[in-house]
Amino acid sequence: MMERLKGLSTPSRDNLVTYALVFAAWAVMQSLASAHAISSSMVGLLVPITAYVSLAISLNLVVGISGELSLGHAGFMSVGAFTGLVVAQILAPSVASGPLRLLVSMLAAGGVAALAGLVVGVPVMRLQGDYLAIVTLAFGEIIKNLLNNLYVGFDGGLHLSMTNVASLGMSGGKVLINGPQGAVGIEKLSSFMAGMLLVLFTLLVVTNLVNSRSGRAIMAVRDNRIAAESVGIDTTKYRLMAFVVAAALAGMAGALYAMNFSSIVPKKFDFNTSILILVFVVLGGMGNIRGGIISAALLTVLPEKLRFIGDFRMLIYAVVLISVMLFSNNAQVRMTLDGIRTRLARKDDDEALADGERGGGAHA
Amino acid sequence: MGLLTNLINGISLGSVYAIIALGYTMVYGIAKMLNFAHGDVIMVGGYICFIAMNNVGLPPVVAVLLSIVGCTCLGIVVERLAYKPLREAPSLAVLITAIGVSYFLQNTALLVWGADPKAFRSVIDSPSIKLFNGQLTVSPVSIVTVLACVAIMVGLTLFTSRTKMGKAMRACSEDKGAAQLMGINVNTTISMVFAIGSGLAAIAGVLLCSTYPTLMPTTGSLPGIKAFTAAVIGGIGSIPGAALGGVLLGIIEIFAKAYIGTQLADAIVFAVLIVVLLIRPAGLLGKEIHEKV
Amino acid sequence: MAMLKVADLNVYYGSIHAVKGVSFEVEEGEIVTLIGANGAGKSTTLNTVAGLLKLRTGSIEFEGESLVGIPAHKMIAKGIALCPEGRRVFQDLTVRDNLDMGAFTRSDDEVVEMRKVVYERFPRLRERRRQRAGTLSGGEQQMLAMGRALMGRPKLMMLDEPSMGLAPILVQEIFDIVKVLNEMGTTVLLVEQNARMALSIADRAYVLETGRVVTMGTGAELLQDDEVRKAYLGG
Amino acid sequence: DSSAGGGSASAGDTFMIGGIGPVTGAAAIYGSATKYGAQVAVDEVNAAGAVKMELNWQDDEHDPEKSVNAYNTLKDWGMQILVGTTTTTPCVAVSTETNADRIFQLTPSASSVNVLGGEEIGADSPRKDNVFQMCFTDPNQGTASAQYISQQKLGTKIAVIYNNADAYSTGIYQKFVEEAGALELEIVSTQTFTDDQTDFSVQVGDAKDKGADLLFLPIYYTPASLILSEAKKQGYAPRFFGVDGMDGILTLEGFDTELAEGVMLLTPFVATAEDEATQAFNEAYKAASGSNENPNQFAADAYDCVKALAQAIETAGITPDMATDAMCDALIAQFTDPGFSYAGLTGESSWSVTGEVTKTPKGMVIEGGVYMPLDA
Amino acid sequence: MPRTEGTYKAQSERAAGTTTGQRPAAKRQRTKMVAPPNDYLVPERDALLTPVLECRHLGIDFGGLHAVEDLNLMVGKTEIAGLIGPNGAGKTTVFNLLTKVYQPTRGTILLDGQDTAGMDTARVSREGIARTFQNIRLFDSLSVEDNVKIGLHNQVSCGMWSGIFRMPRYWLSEKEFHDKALELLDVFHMADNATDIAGSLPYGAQRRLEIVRALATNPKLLLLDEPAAGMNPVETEELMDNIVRVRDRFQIAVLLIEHDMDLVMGICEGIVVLNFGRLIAKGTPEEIQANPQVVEAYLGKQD
Ligand SMILES: Nc1ncnc2c1ncn2[C@@H]1O[C@H](COP(=O)(O)OP(=O)(O)OP(=O)(O)O)[C@@H](O)[C@H]1O
Ligand SMILES: Nc1ncnc2c1ncn2[C@@H]1O[C@H](COP(=O)(O)OP(=O)(O)OP(=O)(O)O)[C@@H](O)[C@H]1O
Ligand SMILES: [Mg+2]
Ligand SMILES: [Mg+2]
Repeated sequence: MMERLKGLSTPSRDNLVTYALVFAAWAVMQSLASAHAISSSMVGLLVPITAYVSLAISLNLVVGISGELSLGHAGFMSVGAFTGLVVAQILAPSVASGPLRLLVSMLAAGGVAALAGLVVGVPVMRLQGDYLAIVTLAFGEIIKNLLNNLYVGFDGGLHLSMTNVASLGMSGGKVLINGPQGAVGIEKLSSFMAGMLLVLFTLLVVTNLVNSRSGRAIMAVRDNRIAAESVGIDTTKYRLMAFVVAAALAGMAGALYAMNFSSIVPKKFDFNTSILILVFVVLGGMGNIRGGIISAALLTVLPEKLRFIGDFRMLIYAVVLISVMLFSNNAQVRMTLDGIRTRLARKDDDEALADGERGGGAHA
Repeated sequence: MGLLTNLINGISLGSVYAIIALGYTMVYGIAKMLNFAHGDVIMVGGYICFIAMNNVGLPPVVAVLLSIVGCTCLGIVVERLAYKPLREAPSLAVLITAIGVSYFLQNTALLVWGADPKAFRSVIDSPSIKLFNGQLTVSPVSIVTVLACVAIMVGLTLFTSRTKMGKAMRACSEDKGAAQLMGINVNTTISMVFAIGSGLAAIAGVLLCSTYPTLMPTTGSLPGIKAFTAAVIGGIGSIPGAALGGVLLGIIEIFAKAYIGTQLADAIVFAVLIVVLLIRPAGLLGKEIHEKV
Repeated sequence: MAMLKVADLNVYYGSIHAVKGVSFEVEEGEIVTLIGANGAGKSTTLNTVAGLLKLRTGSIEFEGESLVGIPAHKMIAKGIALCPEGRRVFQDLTVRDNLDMGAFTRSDDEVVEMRKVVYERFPRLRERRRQRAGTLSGGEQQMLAMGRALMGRPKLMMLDEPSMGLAPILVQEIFDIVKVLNEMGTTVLLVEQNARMALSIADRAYVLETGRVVTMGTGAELLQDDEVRKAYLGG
Repeated sequence: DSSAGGGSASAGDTFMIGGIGPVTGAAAIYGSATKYGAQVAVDEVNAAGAVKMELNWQDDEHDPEKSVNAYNTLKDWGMQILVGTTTTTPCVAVSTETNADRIFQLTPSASSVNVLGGEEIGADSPRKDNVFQMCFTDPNQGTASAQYISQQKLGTKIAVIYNNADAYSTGIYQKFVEEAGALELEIVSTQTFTDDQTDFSVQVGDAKDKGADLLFLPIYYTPASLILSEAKKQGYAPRFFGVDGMDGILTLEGFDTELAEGVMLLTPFVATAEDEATQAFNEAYKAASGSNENPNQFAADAYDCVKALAQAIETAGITPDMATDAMCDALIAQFTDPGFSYAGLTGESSWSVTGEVTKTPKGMVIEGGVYMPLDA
Repeated sequence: MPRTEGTYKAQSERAAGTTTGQRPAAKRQRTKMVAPPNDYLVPERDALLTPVLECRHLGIDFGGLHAVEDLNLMVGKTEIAGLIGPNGAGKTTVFNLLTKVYQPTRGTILLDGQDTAGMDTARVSREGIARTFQNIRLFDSLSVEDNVKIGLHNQVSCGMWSGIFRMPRYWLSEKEFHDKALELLDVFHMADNATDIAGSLPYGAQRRLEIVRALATNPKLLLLDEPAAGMNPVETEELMDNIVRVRDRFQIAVLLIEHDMDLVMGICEGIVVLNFGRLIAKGTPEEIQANPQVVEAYLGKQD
């Protein structure tokens, strides 16, 4: 074990910092919430934040790590959301424990979303760049459109229809998904605890994947597809891997999200939501998982904290968004940041060097 | 007759998409950015025209010109303030900024013009043309839209392939540094691209609202996305492609609504996009550019 | 008075100090060459003179006029052309359109005339005039890049490694062209890896090492210089 | 500005009224209307002096997540009673929260049965006893429309265009079809659309091709205006019949009222009514919203919500210093009291234990750009 | 005007005259070439072994252009072969055909006796062809070590699940990756740069890293496209040593494209010359330099 710790590369050390950050945030929020020391508004945001953070992490796998611009992440979220709802409802009579039901429905959501990811991914992976982006956008819209036409009822058996509630042919029971009107009367199974566990799980999957043989292959394809092929990497396989894993994780987050509200409509998971998640990723710095986590949390809270400015709220949000992009990409600012980073890195290196010497001494 | 009616409706809708798509393609082709705020410039164009006609009482032609001028200026200003500082930035940063601009325009419109939709009165105020005893009607707006679409397409094609400025735009799109070495002022050229794109957006906005007479801050969003899809179907960056893609998309949408169902029309439109891209990865008229190894 | 006078030039990429106080001069009618190992800062220097990069401190004067702060697109009008490293031809334009771009600020008649001159120099370009530049071979692209720079009829032509990746017969030819150009009255500032060839045609040369000028002299002097021979000319 | 909330509640002599509805995004018209309507009523109540109220309106962008956020923000502010939410889907989510928190909720315009909950009215969730509606529940209008059309023999071949992404529209449509079947009305064409659609050429074309002589539009006025103009374009002139969502069509800026000539609708509120209360409301609303446009039925419903609350508070003797759950119970008791009714802009309203409102819609027809009573 | 070196000096002379003196002369001894039964040419030591590469009537068209036409080519098992020709002759295209970046229009490619028809780039790499690129293609944002580990992708196995859930397999494989990568980097004295970001390396180091990465795929045949481009003569000398060393150590064949005649004539055993997509000459360096057709089309008259 010691051996392993010592062998930690910089990225692994980086990951430890991220985990520490997440645990710290969890501990702080949990204790504040249980001491009623934070506002209802903040408490209400906790679950959505965990869902968005998970989504930002998983989208980072596609956009940052795999280097593909996906504009349809919300589509997978929505597949997961509705799958989760249906599974939770079906389980309701037989499984009494709420958390267990949530867990099973989230796993099912992840599975079905992964399947959707595969169905979408196989054709999509033939394309590149902006073409891939537009096709993921199209798939997001198609998924939304299909869900807008999906009617699901449960009366002991499951009924599906693509036309209307009447054609479900239900005998009593309950309509779970009512076409464009979505689902209502959802049992609120999600909790902050579940959300944090999902964040940690997502983080674990993504960071571990990135720092493995498969992850390197994914990044190789991103950096230079032709070179990756030339060293024998099946580029389609690894692009698809990133895409499907991200879809599965998005599906789980979708289920968590949906089961936090008692009503949900397919329209919620449209292009704008996909963009919202993308904004988290880009603002946090592409491929920078920790940055994505922080920006997802901040940007979910920001519009709520801006409520005091009333009608100008969304306008200010837009201005903030543009300003941040302009600021963070400003050459002058970049240079300063670079300077700071090199200085820090140098310090890091010095430390590492010192460590190394110490280590070497011990062996001698 | 139903078929013909649907075809006419499809071409009419498609021509609106085509004009929007031409603006998209123009900006994408040269500035290499997905300008998601394009749809909102359309909306602004619609409002300017509406205000000029309804509140100021200007004649339609003047209102349209005013709207073109207004949007052109808006395009240049937005480019200068929001996009120009990002010339060296990664394309995703520009994309997100464009989305910010889109939110900004929508919410500004909301504050300035209110949430209530406006009923847009068509700029072409003559009755529908009736054929076959009134079984078939063609609205004059549709005819104007189709003509405008063709004119714009031809004009843009000639401009980019024949004129010096047009070629300079293509040079800038590839390598800004090398273009500068040729004596091309990259900033002016890109401003020009946005000016043209936004001017087209104004025309598109006026025609869109004349065909579907409602105007609100979100009016441009969905047509924007559809037109973007059209541009990709045609081969993004290709001018005739944008026109072709737009018209095809309109026809497909109307036919899908008429013969398959209004509910699935959007799914079908997007499915067609995917099928087209799978068969021709660079769109119908797009050139597939293989990276030389 | 020197045509181009660069004094104490300092250029940074972010926090990387790439050019550290370089000074040199080019007299009208000369061929001056900058040689040095990879990463010595040669391209950075040329790009800064051409206005593509911003300098931190120092001065650049062309015909007695400061070039600091003048944007790159105004250089060609002043008579300065740069044929950049790595060719950077416009991949998506045809060979002919590429050439035309080189004379962007010129009148149409001049374009036609210069095109003729370039085609004469590079018959291969005439042959391929309708081909997309992106599909040309490396050497063909280099010819195109030079041809394109010629189109603007510059007074000072800066060439960044024009012989890179060219067949021996063409290397010879490129250097011949440089000489001919020079004889026709164009002043040349040449950056080369092929130090032997460069020195043999250069009136004067500067040797750069990690962002600094370490030696200077006439081409012939440096060819004989032991240090230079050992470091840059090989056995 | 009343929306500039966020501060903590003022001393115990004022009722803290929260309001939620979209004031940005595509559904902003509905939220803005309710916001200003409610504000007018609050100002009136405060001027009258018996009850003191403070209104804090929060935006929800017509999104359940944002709506719950808005609700939590209002809770932090000290909200005691909720007027909202304006739109249905968010309202389902928020009513679950108010139910759990025991905060009394009266929605001006969220019309689906799921807002209220309860098996007996066909909802998919149990009755949330603290939630009441000011607008009709969807089903009632559908039934009433079919009966009216049948009684007056307005059409023989009927076409319907409805928004199936909208609980309101779908709800009315379903009841309409049911009742039409019972009354043996022939429905020849049924077409749907979803939000954001602006092209109605296919839907109108179908009705035209099927030879429908009456087009029933259980939808809001914005799409209705597009359908009217499309019909004109196609040279198709059936009888148009709408519901309360159609109200507002005449106030649409730039709308060619000629298009709406002869359109019939059932609505509890018409802004052009001559009565004093409506006229006064129009003026106050214009002042509050800073626009020239007349209020629509959403605004009137929100106004009535606040006024009905004020009346209930006075009648039941509720005081602002009561705990919210006690206040909630008292208001429930008051609203479900068979003797309680409220007469406002949208007519005489009373409530059942299911939370539904009972009031009579008026039949109207547009003639010469104004509403004329149908039965007159 | 005097040509760079007058003529290309014979190897022995160059070795003797060198000032650096670090070049082991023995490694650059001229190989005796023999003609196999057909008219191909391979080093004598490889004559009885299956050639690592054999192309028969290879050709590809781009539109109307016959970029490569009826090319017959053979590379012996441990040969260092040169592919030269004027710009645009089709040399890089030949590499692209061999590595299936382009599918050939005509002809057969045999790798170690096996027909590669229908294979894609990745498959060909697994079968044993590795390459570098005319314009460097590294994984710029990754570390030097990661670049090599990616080259080792098919040499070490570890599935996605093992990676995500950190099974024992993962730890074993990572150790193997690390050790092998450092071992390979060491061949080019780059182990110290293991943690540097590839894109930030100096140009020469990037070229070397590309070769290391190619070697990591455990190839039978290494294709180098203008490895000395942009290098000065001193750096080129060092590169020549490295290429020979790699061949000797890994016992593989090398086929290289280069315009630097010092390098080509210095280390290549057999050379083929292309012009307009067609083979115009093949032979030893001496034969090629004496071939008038090659002199006219490619080398230029030396005065
Ligand atoms: N865009 C850049 N960003 C950061 N550093 C750079 C950039 N371009 C060059 N450098 C660094 O600046 C220094 C000088 O580079 P430059 O390209 O000027 O060298 P050069 O002499 O032209 O070398 P070569 O012979 O390889 O062309 C090098 O250390 C290089 O790594
Ligand atoms: N994808 C392509 N489409 C069209 N023509 C091509 C393509 N790739 C290469 N060519 C043409 O094929 C010919 C051979 O090109 P190639 O790149 O193989 O030359 P090369 O011998 O490597 O030259 P250099 O030494 O300059 O690199 C050139 O004329 C080039 O223009
Ligand atoms: Mg250089
Ligand atoms: Mg080549």
